[in-house]
Amino acid sequence: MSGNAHHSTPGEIHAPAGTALECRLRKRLGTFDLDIALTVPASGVTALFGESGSGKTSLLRLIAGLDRPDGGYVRLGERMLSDTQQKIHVPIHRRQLGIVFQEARLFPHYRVRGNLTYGMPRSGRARFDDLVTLLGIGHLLERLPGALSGGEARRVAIGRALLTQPRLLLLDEPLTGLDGERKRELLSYLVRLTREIDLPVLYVSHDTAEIAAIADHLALIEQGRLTAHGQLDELMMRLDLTERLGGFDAATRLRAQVVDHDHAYALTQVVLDDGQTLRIPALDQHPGTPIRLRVGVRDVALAHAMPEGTSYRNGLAAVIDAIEPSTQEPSANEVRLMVGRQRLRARLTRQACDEMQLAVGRPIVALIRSVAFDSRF
Amino acid sequence: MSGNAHHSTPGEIHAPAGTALECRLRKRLGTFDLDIALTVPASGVTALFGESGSGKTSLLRLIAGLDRPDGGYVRLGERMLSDTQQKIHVPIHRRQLGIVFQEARLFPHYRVRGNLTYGMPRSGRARFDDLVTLLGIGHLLERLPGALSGGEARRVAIGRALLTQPRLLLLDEPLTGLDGERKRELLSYLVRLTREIDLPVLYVSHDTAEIAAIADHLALIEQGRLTAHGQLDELMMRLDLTERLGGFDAATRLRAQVVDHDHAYALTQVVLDDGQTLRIPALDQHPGTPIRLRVGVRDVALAHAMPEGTSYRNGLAAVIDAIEPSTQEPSANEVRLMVGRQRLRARLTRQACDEMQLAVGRPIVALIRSVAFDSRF
Amino acid sequence: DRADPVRIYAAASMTDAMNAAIQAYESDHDVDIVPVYASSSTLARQIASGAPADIYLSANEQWMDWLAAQDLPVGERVDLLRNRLVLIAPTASDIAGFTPGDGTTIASRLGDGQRLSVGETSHVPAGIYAKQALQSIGEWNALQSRLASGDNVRAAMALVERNETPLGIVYQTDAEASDRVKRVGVFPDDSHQPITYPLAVVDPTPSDDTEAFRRWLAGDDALAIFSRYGFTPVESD
Amino acid sequence: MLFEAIALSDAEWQAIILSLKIAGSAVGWILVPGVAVAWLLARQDFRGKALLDGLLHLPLVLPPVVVGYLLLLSLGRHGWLGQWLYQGFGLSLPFTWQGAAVAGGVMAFPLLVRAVRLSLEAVDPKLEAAAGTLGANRWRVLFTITLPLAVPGLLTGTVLAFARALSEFGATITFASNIPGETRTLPLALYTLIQTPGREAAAARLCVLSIVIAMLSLMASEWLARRARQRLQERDR
Amino acid sequence: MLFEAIALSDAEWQAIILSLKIAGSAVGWILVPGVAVAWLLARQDFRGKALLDGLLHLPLVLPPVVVGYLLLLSLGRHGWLGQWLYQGFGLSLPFTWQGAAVAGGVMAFPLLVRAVRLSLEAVDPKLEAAAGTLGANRWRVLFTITLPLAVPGLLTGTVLAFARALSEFGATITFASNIPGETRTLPLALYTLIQTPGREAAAARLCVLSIVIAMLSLMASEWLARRARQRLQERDR
Ligand SMILES: Nc1ncnc2c1ncn2[C@@H]1O[C@H](COP(=O)(O)OP(=O)(O)OP(=O)(O)O)[C@@H](O)[C@H]1O
Ligand SMILES: Nc1ncnc2c1ncn2[C@@H]1O[C@H](COP(=O)(O)OP(=O)(O)OP(=O)(O)O)[C@@H](O)[C@H]1O
Ligand SMILES: [Mg+2]
Ligand SMILES: [Mg+2]
Repeated sequence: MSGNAHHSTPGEIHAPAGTALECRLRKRLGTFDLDIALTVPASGVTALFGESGSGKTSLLRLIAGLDRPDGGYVRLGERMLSDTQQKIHVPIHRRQLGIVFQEARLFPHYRVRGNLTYGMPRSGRARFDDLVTLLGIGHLLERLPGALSGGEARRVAIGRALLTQPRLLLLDEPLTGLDGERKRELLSYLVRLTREIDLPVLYVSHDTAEIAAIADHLALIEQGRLTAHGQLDELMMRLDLTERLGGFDAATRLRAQVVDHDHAYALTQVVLDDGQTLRIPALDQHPGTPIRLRVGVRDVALAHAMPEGTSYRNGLAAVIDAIEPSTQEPSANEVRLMVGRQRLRARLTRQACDEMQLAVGRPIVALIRSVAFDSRF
Repeated sequence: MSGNAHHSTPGEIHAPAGTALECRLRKRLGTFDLDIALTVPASGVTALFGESGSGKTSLLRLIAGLDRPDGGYVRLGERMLSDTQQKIHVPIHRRQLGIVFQEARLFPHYRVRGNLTYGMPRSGRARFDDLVTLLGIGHLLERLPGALSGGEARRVAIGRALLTQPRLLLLDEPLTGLDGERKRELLSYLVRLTREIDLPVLYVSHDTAEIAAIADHLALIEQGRLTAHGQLDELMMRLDLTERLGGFDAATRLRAQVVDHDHAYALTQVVLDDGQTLRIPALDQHPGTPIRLRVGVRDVALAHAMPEGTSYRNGLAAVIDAIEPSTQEPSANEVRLMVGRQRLRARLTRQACDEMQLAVGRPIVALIRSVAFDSRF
Repeated sequence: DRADPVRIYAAASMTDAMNAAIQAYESDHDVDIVPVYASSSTLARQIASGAPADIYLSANEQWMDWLAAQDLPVGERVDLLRNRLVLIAPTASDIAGFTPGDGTTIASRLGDGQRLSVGETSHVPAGIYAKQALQSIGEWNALQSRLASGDNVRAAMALVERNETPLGIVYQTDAEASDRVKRVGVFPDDSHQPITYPLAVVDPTPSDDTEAFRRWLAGDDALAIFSRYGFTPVESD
Repeated sequence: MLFEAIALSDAEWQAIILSLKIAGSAVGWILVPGVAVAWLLARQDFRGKALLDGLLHLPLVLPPVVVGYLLLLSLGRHGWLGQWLYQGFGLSLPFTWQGAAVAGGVMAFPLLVRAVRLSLEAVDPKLEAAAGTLGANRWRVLFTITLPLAVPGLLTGTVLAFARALSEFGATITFASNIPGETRTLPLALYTLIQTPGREAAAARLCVLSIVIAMLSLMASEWLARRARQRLQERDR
Repeated sequence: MLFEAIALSDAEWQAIILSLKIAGSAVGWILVPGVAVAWLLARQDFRGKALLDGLLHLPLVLPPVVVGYLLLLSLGRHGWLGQWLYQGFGLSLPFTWQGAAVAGGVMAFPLLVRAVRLSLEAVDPKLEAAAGTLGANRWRVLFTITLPLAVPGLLTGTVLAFARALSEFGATITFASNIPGETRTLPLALYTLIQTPGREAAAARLCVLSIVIAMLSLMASEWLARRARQRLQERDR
């Protein structure tokens, strides 16, 4: 796309293969100044994380075409959606974006069914029933939005956006007001959706557990600027971001492969790439399936050797890679371990570090409780 | 109040000492049927928990006087707010309730300052500045609500309700859309508020971590009916509710007392009522202060004896009180321990239970990592 | 199937009399007469703009003159009827009868702050005549600021009927039709221009029916009917 | 006896039917342009917006007779627009019921536009934006979101316009004349009676008739509006 | 020369000032009752609501002259209400500018009520409820939430009412008569000129004057409305 050649940072022009959305946007709102360049990979969920008022919604609005940027461009795949220099501004309805707003914004004069089908192409019918069931709104189809509870309205708004079969999903805190179970179901549905039909998602959320569960990529926004951007796993390993990603129950994700199931105990055995194994709560996956395991930094204890007579079933031989004072918790150190070629983070009190005489390069056993694995996503 | 004598359940009439709100309400909304009798203790936070559409908002609306009940009454302290039999219906503005709605509902034609002071009595001025600082909305005071971000609007709504100096706070998912740090600050402010001026709070939330952090009492609502009600700690110990309270990272709260601070390691030593001690991240409390410690069921490991050479610094001598299969996690058992006269819950894989040959009545050591303590509230 | 109707554009104050005349005419002629009533000025302007009128009956000469000046084929003009200007009071009024200009002044019959109702003296025909009459009996200056003028005679009379004004100046025909007013006096005929109702055919190619009806209107049968409503025939002087 | 007293005369029926026909067509022809103009004024910014806004209020600001006169000047057979209409389409508006509908429509136009505009401005643009993100183009947004949500204003505007057209007198009698069976609507018939001394009873009958018709149309619109509101009713009424 | 052609005559000035005074007082006296009635109709349910709604639309539905006549019947010095007003307060409405203001106000009333009602109905009851929970009683809610949010309707209603009162003719001339310096407003002066042959130029002058005044008041209201809207503008316009 030669049309971009005039943009100031030519290095960013040739979007890396697999980029769904590329944008570089400037916008002034009162005293607030947004200036962000962002790429959203073609598959997977990109989380937009930042404190309240940092500019997340403003960015989404610019991408959606609800506001016009003061300068910059938005490109979706091969298509230029906005470009202030070329004076391009594709109208909202031709952008093929699915949007869930921070408020439900249901049409008060349409029944729930009408709201859901408003933007649904004919081909969407097949998914309608499934989605309605998943959202648990089957009994509400003939209601008017005025008679819905907060969470019900939110679910309809999500359904409405998903049924448009968009090329990109923009979700602005979509799951607020939903209860735990439903949230989990919807999150895993979203994950499946993005994987199955390669639908890129830009996902705004303040809920770090939600992001950790769903996101592949993370964009960190502070006061209208992008301050970090990349693979979620990578960012989580960066000790310098610990403070900024403070809300996150800091965690590591380990790559592993399903080996075997123990049906009696409802456990699954998985193997890491260096051959060590772990027992985790049963997964419904075939042996050989690659999976990711999320391990919270507070769920990893260290020992010089695997202790006897305890409830611990998982001990991973590891080597200490780095030790730094925690910026989140004054009493603790953040410890980075190498397990084979993967990194694993643990948080210990400084007292424990001293008493155990931990030092970089020393071998150690990482104790992880089976029940600590969050395998639900 | 003899006026209640005609109500069908005389046993509930004489509100227990320290009851702020007592109500018994019936209301039909379309096909939905609400029928709930609830008492809210005079101090502390009572959480209303239930899945989306279970009737939480409807109950709050009835208490606030926004809807008229089909039958029943609401009494706040000595004052009857609604009574269908006595044909009492105190208008909304004379109920002295502070309400945060599920949506922000700011007045679009008042600036933020005007919204905040709308219901503020003269005596509220003293708190104004503090609250504004706490909410981080100082720079927004001269803005109109149309120019606020979602989270900013929500904070203003909270401030507005808190500044009315109400006799009871009704909060309907007040913290959705707020980021982690702010959420924590607000939660601890709310806790302080309720403790200091004995302001009872009815708190609707889907966020179990939030509830666990703030609530003293829990009311569980399912399909318009109250299915459990009581001290949060008590309910959390009830293994039969584990499934219904599924969303909660099941946890125990231990009563303890501050003994000493270790400033070098930023640790605090606390003592349980049976004399055993724990080391936890530093607390800003004087020795002798009674505190509560929240211990997640997944954060408690068991050992026959305190293991050597590990990062564990806390081991509590305990006795196994009960073992039941977990309803939340098929691979696990829920184990209830007695530590002195306090109960403590742990969750282990069934395999670990079998291999360790755990049995009711056996002594055991409960291992709890110092970093696992959530002492921030 | 009947021939085209004859449309007569007549001043609104003629309504009842003209309706009666038409009814009589239609009863022994096989023709459809359509009366169109409005103020003379409105009718004149409409005819000037091409209204489908066959005959125009104006309540004063001014508008007939104006129409004739509009470069329109206004046919032969006949002064059809006369009317008189009278002073009226509510039926229950105790004002004794008198002849205006003959000693007793109208002003002396009006109480403090009371008004004399008339048609608007600049354009309503009855008002124009009233002004002339008041001028000629020398009361115009005294009464000019004490007039209550309506936009037609009927409105002026309504004020007297409702006893809002103790006196009013209207046509003889109006005074006779209402039983809520009584005649207090009649203005001398020479105190104002003669009140004539000119009639003219305004259709450039009048049909036979039109001509016949016009002739009938000027005839004795019609005059008899109009007299019943208080009009007087134009003396052939 | 009573029945006869209540039963309507042919002339009365004629006037009623004519009135309904004329007011109905008046509203009919201004509805689409009225909504379009209201939408323009509510949602677009353009040069000359203030001028357009001012122009369309003229019928409200000028006395109806003046509006009728201006209509006669422009749409009369000798008027610049009327000439074009007549030569191009053989359409002649003055002195026809279509002309009366035009007069009623012109007088009612500002009321319609104002009410619709007010409602359009109250429609939450957030919902329109949401519809846009669901792939609806401008027209679909207009017809599925904006207009349905502006129903209260559409109803109010329509009923105001209908009532105004139904009661229209000054512009109609000036532009379309007072022709029985063609343009003599209820208010014109009423006027004709009022002009005639002694016809108060008949006038009162027509007055009551007008009121009844207006009340019926008002109640119908209220009922529709109530239904529309009830559908959208949220929990906080 | 040119200046003289443009300069207004004393009579014109008088008519303008009188018109503004009368239209201004008309709007002034109906504003509070109009808003109150609109609020009643928008927010309350009571017996006879449909009747009240119908009654207040009467001035819209009846020809103005009829309304003027009905006013004379009730508010004239001998009318049932007028008698009471006169004996109790020495207040006499016919033939006074106050009477003209009453006539204008009555004619404008339905327009005001309709517009305000429309806006009141569009005010989100959720905000009113929220104000209630903050301790505001009905009155405070009304004055701090409901009315400020209904400003677009208040403005529209006021400007419609003002325009209507400014152009009021039929009811005014019937009830308050056409008295120079007292009740001869612009439309009455304009009407008088139109009805006088040969005064077209003077009529056109007044017509333009009316238009200018109306345009100015419209533009002022538009400007106020725009300001009010801009304040509330959310991000989705
Ligand atoms: N007007 C109405 N007509 C019919 N059903 C209604 C009406 N209002 C509410 N409901 C139903 O009542 C139930 C309770 O609603 P409520 O708003 O109290 O739920 P909630 O517990 O607050 O849920 P959420 O967490 O989603 O806000 C819901 O199932 C809702 O659909
Ligand atoms: N019209 C405006 N005028 C002035 N400031 C504005 C305007 N609109 C938005 N802002 C400011 O821009 C900043 C970014 O707003 P935005 O809605 O993008 O935040 P956000 O990251 O979505 O926050 P939240 O998580 O609270 O929804 C906020 O500080 C907000 O106050
Ligand atoms: Mg936002
Ligand atoms: Mg709710």
